[in-house]
Amino acid sequence: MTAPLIIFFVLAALAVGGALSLIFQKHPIHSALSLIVVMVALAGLYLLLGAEFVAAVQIIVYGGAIMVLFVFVIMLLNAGIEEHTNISRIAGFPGLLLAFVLTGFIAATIARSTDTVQAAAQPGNMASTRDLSNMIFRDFVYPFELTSFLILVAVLGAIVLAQREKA
Amino acid sequence: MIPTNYYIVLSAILFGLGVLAFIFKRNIISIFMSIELMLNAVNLAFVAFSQAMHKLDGQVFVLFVIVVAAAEAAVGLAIIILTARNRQSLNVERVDLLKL
Amino acid sequence: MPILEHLWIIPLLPLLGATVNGLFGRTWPNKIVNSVAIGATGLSFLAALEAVREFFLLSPEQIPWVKQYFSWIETGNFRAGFDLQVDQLTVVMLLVVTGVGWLIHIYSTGYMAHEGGYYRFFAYLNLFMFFMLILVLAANYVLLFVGWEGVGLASYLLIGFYFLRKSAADAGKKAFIVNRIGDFGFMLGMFLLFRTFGTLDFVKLFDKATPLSAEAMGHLGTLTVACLLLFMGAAGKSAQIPLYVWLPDAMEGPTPVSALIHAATMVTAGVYVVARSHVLFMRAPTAMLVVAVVGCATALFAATIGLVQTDIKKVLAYSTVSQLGYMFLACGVGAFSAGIFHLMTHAFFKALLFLAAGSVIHAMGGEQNMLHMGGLSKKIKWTYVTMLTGTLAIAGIPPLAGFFSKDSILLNAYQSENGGPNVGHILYAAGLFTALLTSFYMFRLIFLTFFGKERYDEHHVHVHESPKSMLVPLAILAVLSIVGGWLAAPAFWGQPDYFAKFLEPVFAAPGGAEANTAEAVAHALEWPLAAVAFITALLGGFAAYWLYLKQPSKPDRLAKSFGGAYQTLLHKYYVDELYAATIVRPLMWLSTNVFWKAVDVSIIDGAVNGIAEGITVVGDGTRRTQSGNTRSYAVWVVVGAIVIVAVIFWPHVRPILGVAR
Amino acid sequence: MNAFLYANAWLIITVVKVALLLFIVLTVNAYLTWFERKVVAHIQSRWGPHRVGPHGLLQPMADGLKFLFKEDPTPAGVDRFVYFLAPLLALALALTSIAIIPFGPDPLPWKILGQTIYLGILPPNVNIGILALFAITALGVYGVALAGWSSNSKYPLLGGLRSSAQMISYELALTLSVVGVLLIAGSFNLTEIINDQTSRYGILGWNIFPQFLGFICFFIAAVAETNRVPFDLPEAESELVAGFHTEYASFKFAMFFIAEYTSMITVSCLCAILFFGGWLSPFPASWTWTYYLPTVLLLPAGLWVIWDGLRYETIFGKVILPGIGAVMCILAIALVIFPGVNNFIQAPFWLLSKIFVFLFVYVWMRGTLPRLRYDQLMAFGWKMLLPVSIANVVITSFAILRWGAIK
Repeated sequence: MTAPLIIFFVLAALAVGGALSLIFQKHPIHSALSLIVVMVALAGLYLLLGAEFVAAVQIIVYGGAIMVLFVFVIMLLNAGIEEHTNISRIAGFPGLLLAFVLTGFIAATIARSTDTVQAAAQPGNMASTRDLSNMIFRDFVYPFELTSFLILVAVLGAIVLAQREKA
Repeated sequence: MIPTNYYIVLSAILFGLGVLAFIFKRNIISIFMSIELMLNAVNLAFVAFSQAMHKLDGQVFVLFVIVVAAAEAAVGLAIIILTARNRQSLNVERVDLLKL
Repeated sequence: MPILEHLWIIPLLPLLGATVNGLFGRTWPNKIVNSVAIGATGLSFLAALEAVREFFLLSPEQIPWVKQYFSWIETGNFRAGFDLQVDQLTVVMLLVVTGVGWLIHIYSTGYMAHEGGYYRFFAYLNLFMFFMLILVLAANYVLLFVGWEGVGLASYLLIGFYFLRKSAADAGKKAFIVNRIGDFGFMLGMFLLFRTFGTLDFVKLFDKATPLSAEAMGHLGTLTVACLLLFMGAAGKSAQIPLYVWLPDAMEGPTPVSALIHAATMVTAGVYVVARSHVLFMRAPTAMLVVAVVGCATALFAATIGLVQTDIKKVLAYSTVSQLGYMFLACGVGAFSAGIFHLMTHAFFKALLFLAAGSVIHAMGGEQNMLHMGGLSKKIKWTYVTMLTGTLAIAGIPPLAGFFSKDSILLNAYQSENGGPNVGHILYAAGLFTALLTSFYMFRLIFLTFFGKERYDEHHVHVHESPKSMLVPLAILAVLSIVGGWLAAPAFWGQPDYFAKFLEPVFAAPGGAEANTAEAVAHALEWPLAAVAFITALLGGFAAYWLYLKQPSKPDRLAKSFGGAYQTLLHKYYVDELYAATIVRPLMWLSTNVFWKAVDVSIIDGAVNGIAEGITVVGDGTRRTQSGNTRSYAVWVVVGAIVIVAVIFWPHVRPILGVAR
Repeated sequence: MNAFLYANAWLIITVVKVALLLFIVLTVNAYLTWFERKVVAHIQSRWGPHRVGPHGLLQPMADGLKFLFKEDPTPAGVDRFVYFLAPLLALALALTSIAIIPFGPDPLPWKILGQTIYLGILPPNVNIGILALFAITALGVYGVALAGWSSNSKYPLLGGLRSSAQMISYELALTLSVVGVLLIAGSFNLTEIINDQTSRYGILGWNIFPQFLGFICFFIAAVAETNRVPFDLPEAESELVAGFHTEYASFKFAMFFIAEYTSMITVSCLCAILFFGGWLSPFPASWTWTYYLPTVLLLPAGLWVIWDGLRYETIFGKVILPGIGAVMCILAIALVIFPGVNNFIQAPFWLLSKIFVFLFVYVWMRGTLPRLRYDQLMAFGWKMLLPVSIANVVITSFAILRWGAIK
């Protein structure tokens, strides 16, 4: 039981716990907070995997921007506790089953395909951000430009959608 | 020294939980958040593989996923605000205009 | 060789006339319209003359003169080009078509003066000229077929010229449909020829066909079948049994049309085609025999019907049919030049007769029934004279054109050995009898129309001579039908007749069957046969005279005594009824009950509606899933995801599910 | 026992460091409040605190006690969990961000438990220093936002909304304005960034010259990030009573308070490190006499303090102040006597003095500038600051492409 393994399990527990509480929390704000926990935990895992830049981006963008946006919207709409409506039960139980089946499938698949990706993650060697940037701006430059364009479109769309029509 | 499978299984579990949340939550915003959770699970898998194969493509993809997620969040939340404004409710069961 | 280099000018001129008149003529005064039309045809006539002049300057090896302008269809080894060809046969047809056509145009200006749709008429007429010229100038079957169909179209348009009259419209349709049947055969023939020889150009095809030996009698080889199929088309176009029924009805069209299309030019296209493909026919004795028999039968058959018709144009129509029969008889016995010769003379005198009849009708103010005429000879002298000339010509009174052509046909028929020794004599006898009938009903027409007492009341009808524009063509045609035959006159003095000589390069090419026979036995038989034919004609004339002038009551009593026969003839052997019963009504029944009620309604519509209803049902089913509840949609999404994952990971998932390998 | 110590030396030392840093930062915070009040008072030509202790030096203690012992009411209908979480979050994040700042280039001259000790909690070879800082500041929003939301009251909610919007907006500009520096240094590591600014001409090597635009953007954005005047919309007294912490009292309020001042310190550190050469002296290294500047500054200050204490009204003052002055003089002389110490002191001295300057600027701004209107704030952030910082990035990258690295 080496130190990294312990850290991994702690973070994994955090992540799973956060996900569970995301499900079981009744209030959207609490769900959001638990999601933030998951994200921070994931960022930790990324660090453990040596993906420092991704970890930082994970926290800055996901934690610092997207989730803040969520919280902001929740506050703006003053969303309350989820109300129970009996329809929700109907979809529930098959859904539970399905989710378990899905997870089972994937997990089992990976568990059986140990031979394929047995190469382990060394926390030591940090993937240098320089290489990452080289990849993004050389090999992936067109996708990169596309995503920037996507962002622009998204911003415009958000503005158009959210603005109140002038009386 | 952590086997990559641990990460993958973890991501699978997170993904499943995301699906559960996606199905169970009634609040549009929570559902939206569950989607984000699933995305994160996938990202974890990406990074784990990129580490295992000593290739950076996975991380690049994670960055793209994050960017797209941001865009999606912007638009989605705008839509949510609009819906809430029109329907006076965030409960998906109240938003059943899709019915024939 | 300006014109021969640019043969396309000849057909193009009428097309231009047609286009101009058809597009703009509507608002123009008649004078401009008919000057355009006549100008177009006249010019093309002159062009044709020039072409012929240049043609005579050609050296024999330059004939046939073929010009390839552009290739129209070109796929693989098949080429159908816009190629025009000139040889002696073409020359004859060219002159006949343009010349007669031009005269009839002039005539029409007078005849149609008071009709509506003046510009339409001339546009159609010019269009017809265009297609007819294409037909005769074509250097391959495909282009010929274009002209073939085109004249069919023009004829349809012109028959249905008074389209407000139902009978006219029906007649047009009838002509069209009946022709389709023939065309069907024609096309099959073409395909067969292409499949056999790999080309449809006349020159190439005939070169390939020449070395072939004639197929045995009564044996259906490729050539025979092809020839029969071609003849089917010819029979359709040239109104032979069994497809002649449309021609009499075609008289619904204006008289000039009847003269031009349904007497002089178009209907002879069939004969032209047979003559054109003589190389093939010479090698298919069976087909030849069929042609001969059918032609002969048609001639006789139509003549008998002609006996009792009272409508002046109907009489002429049936006589046309019967004369066409003659031509086919000639082709059938291998006397192609004789056939073409008769074609030419017939074009002259039959056009003349029709135009004269038109003039009569014009004079009578649209009356066509001969029983309401009589004693017109003094009132309309010119018409009477010209028509009498035409009658003498067709009846075969020397020295008019009809005598020579008919005589040579009969001669050749008598000598024909094809299909057994006696066949020729039988054909000859039938032909002779037909000649008798011909002269009889023609003189009957004359006597009923121009002699005896007037059977119309003066007050309503004031008879008047036709205008110059109509009389001049009559005169010209009359002269032609007098002198037209003299080309063949020398035959009587042992000289080879000029016409046959002229056409020799075309027809003698395959070691002309007729040439030598003609040379050999001609002199021995020439005079006696001619005498017999002459006497027969006279007999017919006298019979008519005795019956319709001496004792006008006789015909009715005869009709009474031979009631059955008379009725039969009057109803044209009930052929139309027969067709109606055997073909039309079954077809109607078939299309109504099978194709419409069964196939269309139940199967096709059924399929369409069934699909629609099925979709509705499915939609109703699937609509249940559209609960509008987003959650349920989410569940569906998950289900889909699971399916995909299961498919992708199947090898891993299978053991988990415990499925045996 | 010793074995255990050596085994977990790294852990132990880190814990000790954290405790030490915590103590220092909290103290500095406390006296920062005193400093601020004094400066603002003098700007407004008042005396400021001078009752508790000489020159009100004990005022911070008094305030601390007051915070501790005040009643702590929890409003009705608050979301308890979040209500308690919010201040903790704010404080924790603020303090964590300090942990990343390196305070000196070289380790202590002697080893403890076989470990080389660096000034600053993280070892200097952490690659993502600045990124980590931004990550933490990014999370800083939650403290304010959640506090505003959870206290179930109108004004805090508005304050929370404002702050979350404001912080998101200015975070962009903050990050982008630093990109220029990162381009020049080619690293996220703070130590490397500082070392990159060394040059034969001292001050001329600092990033402030090539990155002046970037510095302006950064400083403004940073002030906005820390919700300080003139961007203290979330706690605009005149409109929102006290903004997001209206409903907080006593120690929870103190947490927010401390968090705010801590983040001020962090930002000052960043300004110093990123743009003003961190611990580098503004003078060329060849000018060795500049090593005595600390002494030269300390000695007169100490003497002045002694003199001022001697003529102070209260006995307490007469006792305490000369004591402090004496300590300062002794320190100054000690530095002269032990050159090794003096050399070791240089780097922290420069860094701290720069930080001090920036803190003073903070206070100065508070004393002089009026508060922006909310729409002005947003418009400025999005239409002015963001484009300018982006332009700065573009210009910098072009310059680097053209002339290689600036120096």
